[in-house]
Amino acid sequence: MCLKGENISFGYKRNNLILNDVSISLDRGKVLGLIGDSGSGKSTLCKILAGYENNYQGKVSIDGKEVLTKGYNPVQLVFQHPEKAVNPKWKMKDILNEGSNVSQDILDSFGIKKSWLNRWPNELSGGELQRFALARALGSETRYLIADEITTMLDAITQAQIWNMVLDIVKERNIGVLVVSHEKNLIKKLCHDVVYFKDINSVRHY
Amino acid sequence: MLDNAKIPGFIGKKILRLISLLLVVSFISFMLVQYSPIDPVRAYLGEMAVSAEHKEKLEEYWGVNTPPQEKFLNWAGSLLKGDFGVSLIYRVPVTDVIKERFTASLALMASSWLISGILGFVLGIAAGMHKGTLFDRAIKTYCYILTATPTFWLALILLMIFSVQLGWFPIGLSVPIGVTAENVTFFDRIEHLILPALTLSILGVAQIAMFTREKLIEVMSSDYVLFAKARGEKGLDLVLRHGIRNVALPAITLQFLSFSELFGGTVLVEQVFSYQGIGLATVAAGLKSDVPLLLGIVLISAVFVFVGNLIADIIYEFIDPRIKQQESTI
Amino acid sequence: MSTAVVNVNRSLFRGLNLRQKTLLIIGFTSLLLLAIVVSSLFIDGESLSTDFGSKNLAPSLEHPFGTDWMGRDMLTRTLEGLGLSIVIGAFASLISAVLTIILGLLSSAGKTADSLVSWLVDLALSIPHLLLIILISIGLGGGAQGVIIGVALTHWTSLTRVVRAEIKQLKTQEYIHISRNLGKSKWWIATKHILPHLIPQILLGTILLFPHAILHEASVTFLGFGLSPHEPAIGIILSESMRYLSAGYWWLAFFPGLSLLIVVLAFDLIGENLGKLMDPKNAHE
Amino acid sequence: MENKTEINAKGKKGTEALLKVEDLSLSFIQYASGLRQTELKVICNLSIQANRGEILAVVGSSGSGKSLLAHAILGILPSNAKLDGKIEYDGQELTQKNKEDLRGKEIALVPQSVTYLDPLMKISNQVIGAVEEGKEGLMKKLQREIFQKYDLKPDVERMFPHELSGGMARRVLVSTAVMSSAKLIIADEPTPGLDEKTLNETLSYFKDMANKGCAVMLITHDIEAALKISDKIAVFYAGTVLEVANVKDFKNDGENLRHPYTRALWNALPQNKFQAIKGHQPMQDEVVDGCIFYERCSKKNELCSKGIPQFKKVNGGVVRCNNVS
Repeated sequence: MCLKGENISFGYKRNNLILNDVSISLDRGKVLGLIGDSGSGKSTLCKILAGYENNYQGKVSIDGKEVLTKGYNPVQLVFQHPEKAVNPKWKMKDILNEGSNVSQDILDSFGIKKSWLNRWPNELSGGELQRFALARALGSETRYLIADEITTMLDAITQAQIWNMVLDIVKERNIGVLVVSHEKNLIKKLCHDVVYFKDINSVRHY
Repeated sequence: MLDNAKIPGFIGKKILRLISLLLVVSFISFMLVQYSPIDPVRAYLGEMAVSAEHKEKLEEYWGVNTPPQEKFLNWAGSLLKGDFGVSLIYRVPVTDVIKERFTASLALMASSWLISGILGFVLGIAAGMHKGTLFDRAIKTYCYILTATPTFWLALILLMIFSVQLGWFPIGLSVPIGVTAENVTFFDRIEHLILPALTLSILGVAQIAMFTREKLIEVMSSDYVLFAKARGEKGLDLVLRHGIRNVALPAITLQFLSFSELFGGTVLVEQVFSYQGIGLATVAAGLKSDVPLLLGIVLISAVFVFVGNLIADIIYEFIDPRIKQQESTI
Repeated sequence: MSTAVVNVNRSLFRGLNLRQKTLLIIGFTSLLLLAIVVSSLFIDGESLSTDFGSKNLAPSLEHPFGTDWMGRDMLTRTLEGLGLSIVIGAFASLISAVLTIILGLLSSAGKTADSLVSWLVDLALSIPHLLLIILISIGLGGGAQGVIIGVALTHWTSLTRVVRAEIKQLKTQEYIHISRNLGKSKWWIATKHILPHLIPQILLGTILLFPHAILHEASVTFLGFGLSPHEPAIGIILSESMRYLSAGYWWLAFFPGLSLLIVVLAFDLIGENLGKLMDPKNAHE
Repeated sequence: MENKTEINAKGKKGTEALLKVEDLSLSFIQYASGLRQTELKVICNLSIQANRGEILAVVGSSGSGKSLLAHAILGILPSNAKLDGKIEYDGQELTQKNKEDLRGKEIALVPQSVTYLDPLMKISNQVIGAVEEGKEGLMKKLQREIFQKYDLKPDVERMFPHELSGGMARRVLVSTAVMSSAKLIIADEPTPGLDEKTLNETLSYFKDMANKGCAVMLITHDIEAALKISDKIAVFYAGTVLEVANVKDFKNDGENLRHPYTRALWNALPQNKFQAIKGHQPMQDEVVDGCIFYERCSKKNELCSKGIPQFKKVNGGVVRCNNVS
């Protein structure tokens, strides 16, 4: 039961690799932290694991099987800037239910108010939008969640609110989480295990 | 800034591109003219009366009965040897017509291109600096009106005012009538050049001025100008130090990209002022079905536009360091 | 720092805010254009009949635009010419919009298709626009239809470029990727995510094509291609006026050209203001 | 707010106020889709002061309008901004004219990223800035000295901004402020996404400046970074400052903190309890009558819903809360 990326290399230009032979594995039910300097290729790795970027070398698999490109991807990625992750011409309720109908339970646990559903994205704050993005990503078929700096733009209280909710849901549904952040304290608090991502090349567990 | 390793590849790519472009353009234009209901024999003969035998010979020469593909290959084959055929209306080789006419037009296009470029840039900077003021609004309105002005109409108006009413300039022809080519003075040429060049310059100002204005406003609201202000820079110095530096390259690039419109404008202006340039030849070739000349002009104008784009590309790829900045932030 | 505040006060003072002003401009100019088209339709042949008793008259109350050498009222001729111009402009813009949509969809289908579209755009832009219209109209055997089709077939490039760039930009949006990861098909994404962004752009782009198409039609006609001399096109009127310039009949060229300018300007204004309504980012200017 | 000596425990550094901001409000007039006009209140009734030789951190969430405070002080707001309130520098009221005269000389800004440098200008020219004729030589020398001090190699002078690495960019940006010999340094999010080493290095530059007698205003969303070097911390919430606390108040469960929001913020940090309170920060277009924290406050009473509580001096800090004494 695990999401694996093996020997992944990636670069926009041939002689300038962003990722060089990186391997990572994430078990279901586990929360794994990923720390690294800015520009070290963390976000790119996230995109590759979630199937956003296909032009890489190496292999991404779930339980040994390759991830299908069609249909609902059991690996869902949530980004740093929620306002970019929503279509500005859609109402919030359409955004929320794009993947599957999000249950009332999830809405309640994320503290999403009914009145927000009829608003446009630009009428909500970043913290509120991020709740929508997470609720949307945590559909019933989601097995792995990749959280790329999802609370970096938010204040500490909202950060705590969001992570406490996510951790509850993840635990209940046995979802594996990859937490990317440059904030060591946050990673320490959230994760069972941490991976340190050095410039390129090596990945170190500690 | 020059990245030397990139140059050979760049040049190679561009040459290939030009060749493939010319090939396709010549093929399509040839086929367009080929399948048009125009009869080249009749066009050639005009009102002349000839014997049936002579006509048959001509038909053979023009290949009326050969399949179009073959004709195209024949034509393209002679093109490669530098033979563009003989112009039907001027009865001289197409290359000669183009050489003479294009040189005349080049003087017209180059002068108006320069004037409109410089004037447009200055107006754009001035308007952008005083954004929102009456002065800015005046320039903006002026540019709006200019973009909506038919080129040939403006030419007509200028002709009416300066040639007909005031009599300052001759009414037509790029050289005086009845004077042999070697007796045409430099002054004569200039005199006939002024009004057409003026028309094109006035109209050419609009696009570059509007672009420069927008770009300057964009630059002036950028983070780096904000920071420069925070460091005490202001007024004209600020615009000179940061504004012009950042606006100039895109503006010059745009001006090089405008060769296509410049050519179109020349055609219209030459028609009004009877300026003996490539534009008049184009219209004559089109109206009188001078197929070899028309095709020659199409090809030469394609090269002309290509050169403009090429220079713009060079500026973009090799001179402007910002492009690399964008690449590095991906 | 206080300019914006002053602006607000001033427009309050005038009783109209920017939104109302913008709407008013759009309404007024549209009405003007509509009036021109309608009146050109209702002009009967009689007012255009020759009347040699009143030829070459300078502008007066009876003939605000003067009369020509056959005694025809220039205002009537101009109106009819403008009507024709607008109709041709509309036709060309519509064809261009349809072509743009087709090519836009094609370019979003895949990499090869996209390069094909980009190649087509480059090809069409490689010859000076005016020359391309002339070439196409000759290829179609000249005449009115040659010019109209020539104008219609050559104005899709700019809009296609815009749409293609927009599609490209949209496709890199995170919410599009997310949609794909949520299991949505390409078709679903194209219709639900991409199209709603493109439709306003295409509409606006189509309106902004009008002025170009009108000016090109008039230019090509002026040069003598296409429309026959008895058609009441602005290009024809102006090219005829050339013969009478040295006689001092300035009104033959002045008013028809000015009217054309105003029509073109009106379309620009409508497009500009609609754009402001849709994307108010720069409305502070 | 005249009592500095009792606020500042150190008391030795001659801590009179260099910058005083009183009751500052800032709003924008904007056009929304369809050109409907809206007024966006970004800052309301904000008061703070920055003292000589001290670092004042203004801490609040990203995108909450803190940067605009810096822009307001420098007089570089966009034209559709509406500013109310009073800003005083060295006892003198800052008008737009004053701001224009003082910025770059007395007041310097350290921006957040290289996008604040002209992409087409060489680094040395930018660090030196626009100087009067005849002074270039002197400034050049000064710039070389500063570069040496910040460990910037001579070839950096000829680079363009996009060629700088993250750490180099940081040092270049700081050196622009050092060049100016300004007395008030405003650093606007100077540490985004930095690794720990560069972060500490950058912070130490600001500490240096304060030690030399400058007043430093550090605008950041990173409380942890702020705590490392600041003397006082102003807590920014929904467009205003709710509390100005001393750094030493941030400890344990935050029992020394005065405002319930500050305490909640402290306890929400991952290194502390990681505990969240309910509710949301009000949106910028929401009109709040009483205390802006009313909805989320556990101690609220009727008084709190009527009017914004006034500043009170409590225990060496200031706070806007009715329930503290």
